[in-house]
Amino acid sequence: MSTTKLAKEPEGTEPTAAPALLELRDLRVFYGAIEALKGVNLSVREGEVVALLGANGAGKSTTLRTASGMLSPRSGEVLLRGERIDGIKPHNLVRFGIGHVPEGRRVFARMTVRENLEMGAYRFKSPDQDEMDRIFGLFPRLAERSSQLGGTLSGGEQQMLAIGRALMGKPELLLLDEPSMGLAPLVVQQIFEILREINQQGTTVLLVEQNAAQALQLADRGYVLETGTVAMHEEASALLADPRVRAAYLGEIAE
Amino acid sequence: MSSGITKTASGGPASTARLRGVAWYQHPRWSRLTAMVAIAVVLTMVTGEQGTDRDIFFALREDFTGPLPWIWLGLCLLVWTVREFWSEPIRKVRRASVAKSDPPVAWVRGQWRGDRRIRQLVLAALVAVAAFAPMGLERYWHQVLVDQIAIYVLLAIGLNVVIGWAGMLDLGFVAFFAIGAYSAAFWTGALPVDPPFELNNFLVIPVAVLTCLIAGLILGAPTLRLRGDYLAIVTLGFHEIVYITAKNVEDFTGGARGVSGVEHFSIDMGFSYEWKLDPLPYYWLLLGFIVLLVFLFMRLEHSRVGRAWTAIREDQVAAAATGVNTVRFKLMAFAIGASTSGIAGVAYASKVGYFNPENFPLLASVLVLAYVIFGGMGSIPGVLFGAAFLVWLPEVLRDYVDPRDRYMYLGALLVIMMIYRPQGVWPSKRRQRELKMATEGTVDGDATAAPAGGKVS
Amino acid sequence: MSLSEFWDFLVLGVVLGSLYAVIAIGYTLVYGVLQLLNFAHSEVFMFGGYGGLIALTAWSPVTSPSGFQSVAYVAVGMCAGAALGGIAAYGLEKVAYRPLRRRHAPRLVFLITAIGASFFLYNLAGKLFGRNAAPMPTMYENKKLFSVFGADINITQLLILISAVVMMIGLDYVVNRTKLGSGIRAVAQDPEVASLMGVDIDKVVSRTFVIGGLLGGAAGFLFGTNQQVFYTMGFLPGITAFAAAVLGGIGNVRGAMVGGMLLGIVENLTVGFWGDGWRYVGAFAVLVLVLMFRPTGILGERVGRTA
Amino acid sequence: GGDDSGDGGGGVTIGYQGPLSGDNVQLGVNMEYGVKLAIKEANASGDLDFKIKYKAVDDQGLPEKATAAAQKAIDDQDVKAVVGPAFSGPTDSASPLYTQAGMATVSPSATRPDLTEKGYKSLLRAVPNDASQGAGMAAYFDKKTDAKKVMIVDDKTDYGVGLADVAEKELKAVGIEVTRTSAQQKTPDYSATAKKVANSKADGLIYAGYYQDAGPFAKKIKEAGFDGIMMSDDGTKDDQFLKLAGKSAEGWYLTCPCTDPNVDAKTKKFAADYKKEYKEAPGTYSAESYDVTNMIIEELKKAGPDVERQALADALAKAEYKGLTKTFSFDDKGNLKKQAIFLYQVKSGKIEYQGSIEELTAS
Amino acid sequence: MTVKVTKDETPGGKPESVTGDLVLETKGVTLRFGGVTSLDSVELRMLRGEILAVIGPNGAGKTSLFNSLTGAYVPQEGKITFRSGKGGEHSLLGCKPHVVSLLGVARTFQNIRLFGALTALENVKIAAETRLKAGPVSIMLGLPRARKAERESDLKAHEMLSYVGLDSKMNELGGSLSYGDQRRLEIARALATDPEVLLLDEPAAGTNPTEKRELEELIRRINTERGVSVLLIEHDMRLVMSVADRVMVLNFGRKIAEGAPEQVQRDPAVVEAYLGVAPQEEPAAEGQE
Ligand SMILES: Nc1ncnc2c1ncn2[C@@H]1O[C@H](COP(=O)(O)OP(=O)(O)OP(=O)(O)O)[C@@H](O)[C@H]1O
Ligand SMILES: Nc1ncnc2c1ncn2[C@@H]1O[C@H](COP(=O)(O)OP(=O)(O)OP(=O)(O)O)[C@@H](O)[C@H]1O
Ligand SMILES: [Mg+2]
Ligand SMILES: [Mg+2]
Repeated sequence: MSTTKLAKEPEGTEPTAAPALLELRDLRVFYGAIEALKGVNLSVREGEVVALLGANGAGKSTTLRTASGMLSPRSGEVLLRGERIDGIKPHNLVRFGIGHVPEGRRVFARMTVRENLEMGAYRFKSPDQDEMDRIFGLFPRLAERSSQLGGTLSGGEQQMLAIGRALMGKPELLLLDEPSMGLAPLVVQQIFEILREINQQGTTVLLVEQNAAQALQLADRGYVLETGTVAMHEEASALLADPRVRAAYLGEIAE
Repeated sequence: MSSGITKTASGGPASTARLRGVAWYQHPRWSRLTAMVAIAVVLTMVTGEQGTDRDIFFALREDFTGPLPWIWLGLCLLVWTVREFWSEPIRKVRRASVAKSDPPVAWVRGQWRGDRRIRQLVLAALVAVAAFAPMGLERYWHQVLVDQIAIYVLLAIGLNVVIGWAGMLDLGFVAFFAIGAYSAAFWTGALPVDPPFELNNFLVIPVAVLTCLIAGLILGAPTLRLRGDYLAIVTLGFHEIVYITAKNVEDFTGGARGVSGVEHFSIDMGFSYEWKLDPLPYYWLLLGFIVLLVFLFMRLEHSRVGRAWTAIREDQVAAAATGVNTVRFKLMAFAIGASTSGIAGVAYASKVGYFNPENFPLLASVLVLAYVIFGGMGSIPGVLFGAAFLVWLPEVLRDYVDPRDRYMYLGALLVIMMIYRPQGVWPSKRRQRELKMATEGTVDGDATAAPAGGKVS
Repeated sequence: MSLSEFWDFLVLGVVLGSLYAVIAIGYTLVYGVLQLLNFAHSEVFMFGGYGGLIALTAWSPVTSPSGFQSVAYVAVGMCAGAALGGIAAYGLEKVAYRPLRRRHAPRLVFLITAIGASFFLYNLAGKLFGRNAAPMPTMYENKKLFSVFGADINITQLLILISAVVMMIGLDYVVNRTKLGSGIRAVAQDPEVASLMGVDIDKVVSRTFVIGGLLGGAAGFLFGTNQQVFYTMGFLPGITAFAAAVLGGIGNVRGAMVGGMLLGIVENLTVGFWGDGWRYVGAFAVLVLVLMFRPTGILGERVGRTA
Repeated sequence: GGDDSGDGGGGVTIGYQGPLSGDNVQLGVNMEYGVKLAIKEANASGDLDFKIKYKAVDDQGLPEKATAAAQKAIDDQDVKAVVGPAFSGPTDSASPLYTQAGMATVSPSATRPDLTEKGYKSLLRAVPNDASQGAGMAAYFDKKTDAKKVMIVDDKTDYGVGLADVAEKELKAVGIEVTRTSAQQKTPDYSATAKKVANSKADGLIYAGYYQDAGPFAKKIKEAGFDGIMMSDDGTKDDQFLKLAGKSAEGWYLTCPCTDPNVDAKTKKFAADYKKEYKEAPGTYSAESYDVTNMIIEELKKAGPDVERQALADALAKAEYKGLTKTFSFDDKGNLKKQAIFLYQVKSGKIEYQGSIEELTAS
Repeated sequence: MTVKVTKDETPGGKPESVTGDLVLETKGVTLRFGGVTSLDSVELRMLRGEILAVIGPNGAGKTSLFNSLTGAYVPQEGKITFRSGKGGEHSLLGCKPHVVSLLGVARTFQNIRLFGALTALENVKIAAETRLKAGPVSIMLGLPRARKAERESDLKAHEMLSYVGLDSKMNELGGSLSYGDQRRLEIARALATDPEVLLLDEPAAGTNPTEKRELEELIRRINTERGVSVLLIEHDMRLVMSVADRVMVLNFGRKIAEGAPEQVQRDPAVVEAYLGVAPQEEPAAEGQE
């Protein structure tokens, strides 16, 4: 593990013992004039599952998009193992082991399932067949449909495909944006099980979810975003027990 | 870099720095310098000698052995130096002046928005200026105003309905112009075939509008289901078919030799007046048409029809599900555009008296499209300006550059303009919003306005 | 029209069609990745013609070349044409389209830029190389080689056919079998996600343009060899090839090949039956008819889900 | 052009209207150089007591641009007469304006027959119209060849179609079978049309159009194996044709209402001067434009610099001027009184003068 | 073509039959895409005034069913009958989408489809004026008819916006609204066409619990106050259980169960295909009021 630090470490940051796998420092991100993130601090340690909760428009997706290089922060830093990676284009960033499953699945509609998976391994010379078999093992439904076009899959299948595709790039850090959105309860359970399995096999996961209950059951730690800032940050179990969280994100009536 | 398992953020600091683009040689300044050199080379060719086919290397040799490339290189480097090293003071000065001039602009805008009567008054004044200002010009400009500017402005107003409002990419718009002109010729008895009865040119207008409407429906009905780009090619095909038919069916259209002797406009009701060779009366007539059409169309824009068009443009499926009869509204736009074009055709034929199929080349359709988008799709003032300006420009350029090169400058202007102001000179509010949303990536936009490719830069 | 004449025109149609197909690929590739009607592709084609002309003029071929010389001339001309076409396409993307892509401009704006670029380029070519047509220097004596069903085939025709087929096979391989090909297809479908997979969008787009430019340039050289080179030579073949791309299903590379071939044949049969005056009427009537029954072209893309 | 200098000051200006941009610019430039050369020589000769200026107005060869172009010439009070308009379409749309302004336009190249039937008082046509040329072509086929069947190919321009129509009528009148087809200008491939001609078993071919298309067409005709008599018109009679068609040009007959400035002994000097001035050989209509300009200068000399436009126009209509190419004098419609058509043939890579058709067919 | 259906006709072979005032009925609707059969003889019987939920695994054909009902897809086989409260029986099979909307069946989309560059008000106005008759000519001439139509649609649109609680945001652009607001705007737009039946495709997807509660309330109000029958696709079981009168379950394009929410929830076939586990915790007791 390369823990080399950049020569120019910005002043004012306290030295961290073992740098987190991913660290966001004081991140401010804009869409035009809209400030979507107003100074977000967040860290993900090796091997963890971290859940990121928040209302619509809180900036969860923006956080992930910044981490995977799709957006550049106006100020603040993104650090991967202590090295600054903000400003690196996403296609270069995948080499560093970041996989991003974007919001809304976004599979390649006119490619077959197999081609979609191969695209996930684009950064390698040729796709790793063992990895593909492992993914087909995780998602038997995809194996059945390996030559069907991505666009004709159902929502759940597309979600599986999107996750599988990201895994083909052998990421160390998997960013997932609302993987349970629009999925049948059964599939949601399956997906969370698969996520647990992936994590156990050594992939670190940063998970954005509306489905807070399940996300927190899976996660080690959780962050709650509110209008672009981190409002809470605790162990997952603590968040699960927090009355405010229960009211706002688990749908319990507070009274 | 592409080893199986990436346990290391490969490469270390140097490589991340390079990828982040912060190394000194990655400063955009250097690519701008290359661009400047390239621009100097292009400018040398643009302003250099006229080539000759007798010696294909003649122009290149002359251009690059003379002083021209050095002059341009010097100028470009100067611009680059100023931009890279002195831009801050300049920007400061500009910002100061902008800040100073803001309140009156805001005041004017407030007045404009606030009071309807002021708006009407200003518009009336503008029309008056448009009507009387040309009297001070040479007759040459009168001719240009009538035969080219006014006609193309009419065409642009019509195409704006089709593309700016309904969002349909129509590359065959000038076909309707041709149909209008041939209608005028037919009903005034200038074609080889005789009409059942001859009509006064003013009466030809409704007939031509009807003809264009029918032609528009015939073309539109089977094809409007097609998506944007498919529609473009079909309309282009329609144009070719009309154009070639006009050329080939000699017994009816006179073929390539064209039509001559179309009568001029005339009024014969109690008093009589005939528009003759003098261009000014034609100008007033056409100005009348333009003002009338603009007035009518402006009402459409913010009505139910205009909204339905916007809806179709943005999301056809959703529009249909909301109860908008998409085919009907598209046909309506198509027909309105076609009729406007037809009116222009009648006016044109009556003014020049002689025309042939070469007056309606595909290029004309493309040009009108460029005028509309240059001015600002969907915005009437923009379209008026775009057409007038771009038709006028080659005419003045004639006096300053080799006339053979005029369209080269026009092309360059279009490219530069679109890069720096993609929304057009005077965009419509709705279109501007769409553009803004597309830029920020919140809206997918529609068949014709969707962002093209790469959302990531 | 007798059967033998039918064969005559069919063979001519196949030759012309194969050229259209090669140009149409340029349109379709660019459309595929950017959803952009690259109007200026016809100028890329024109520059291909001039590329060949310039190279061969500079080399000033001897009047009656030997067989070996002929082959060398053709090879040099073709490479020069392709190279200039590729350069033109690359420059076009870089100057006219990339800035707009950065701004996510709507597609119509791209169209107008393309039109403007097209105006600029062909007028610039006219200015640099003169506005008269120029013949391609003689590279070989255009002899009749053999005949099929009574239709004669000469060297130029064979050259066109073979080069077109080779280019198409090569391209099909690149698009469907190579990594660049999957990059192109991924960018075509969802550029943002493609970049998350590690595809460098700019590079892919650039290369797509260059590939289209190489093919278009080579086709320009072949066109020039068949007839002559002039600064507006791109316009009509450009329009037809564009129609061919749409006919086959725009964005679909094999569709472009089918469409080009079909239009070439239809055009020539139209000329055979009714005369050249109706050439494009035949072609466009077929286009309109096909689109009415198959709104996304012959091999058109699959329509996505509506809701 | 950079020589536009219509800046008032009571001078005398001769205008020129023709295509100086657009697709047909080469023909326009041929004429412009002829006009400019004549003016330049007149000014240099010293037998004028005033200077003549030159003003070019560009109509791109398009009717819709012609009105504005004409107006530009008319607006300039110094312009006394205009050489042009070059093409028939623009002539048709501009002539009403010139007629109204009383300004003479002497066209060295507008050949459409019906132009002079419309009562444009201003228009003098210094070139035989297509009717004469078509008739000349027919006469040659009739008298000098034993062709039974002739195929006529036009280029779908008003010029080509007009000429082809006349030729067809005249050929039929002398009992020769005629088939017609057309090949659009700039068509991407002439092979099919050429094949059609070859398959037609005709033993004569007339191509009515311009050299830019005649060049490749000639190539394709040869490739298709056509071996009849091939003939084209004044639009083709240009060195460019030889260049474009290469060896395939060999044997083509070309008719033209013009004498060849490069060949005719009288005009050798003109050709040399022209070449010296403009670095290229005089092209189609260069000599005619030169002649017409000189004719105008001649009348100006007689009438003096203060002559009214109308007066000059009247004088020109009645004038008789012996130029390099022919003697110019007009009938009351503005047509040339004597309309001679000359025949040329491409022989060993040169356009060789054969003589006037009238003389050739008389024998 | 219209289908004559006698009310007491029971669909052959079905375990239960719904009788009553049917507003929407399909018989043997089958929709195929190439080799994929997304709907396989689907029988839907919807009573006037009820809230019927359609659930099922992803790809079961729920959205396809909506698309078939609203004319976006044309099924290869089957009959779709809509009985308007104003009288009249219409076959919706192969009907154009806008005709379906005019007949009184409105819908929302699984992926929000608003007119992003139009304001919220304009979005709704478009729907409100589809029944109005002012043509382009009367608009261009500014005839009273056109002005009246404009006023009417304005009124209607305001009403709808305040009904869904968006009146304060009526001048904001559709595309700039928050996700939950966009969902509500889509509903307002659908309501403005004066539907008798409203089809909602996963209206709660991607919304948070608070918004879900508001949505639940809105659906109930639409159903009771406006008397609109609601057909609802939703994966959020809590919402379905609390709001639906009846539930229909699709799997692989076939109906596998239908009935009251509690009953369906315990159906082993449904548990196996869709829910994964039978409900342990008590669901919100009664779906109605
Ligand atoms: N492309 C964009 N252009 C402009 N504003 C945007 C864009 N994307 C997001 N925003 C704004 O940025 C803020 C944060 O958005 P983001 O998508 O990160 O939220 P989110 O927490 O992921 O919400 P959701 O649960 O709806 O996915 C919101 O206010 C949103 O309106
Ligand atoms: N246009 C189409 N072309 C091909 N197949 C289609 C099309 N539309 C739907 N399908 C197929 O029909 C089946 C049903 O899809 P549908 O969208 O109706 O599912 P759904 O029940 O709405 O799923 P979800 O809950 O994920 O939205 C799927 O297998 C899908 O792939
Ligand atoms: Mg999000
Ligand atoms: Mg669905």
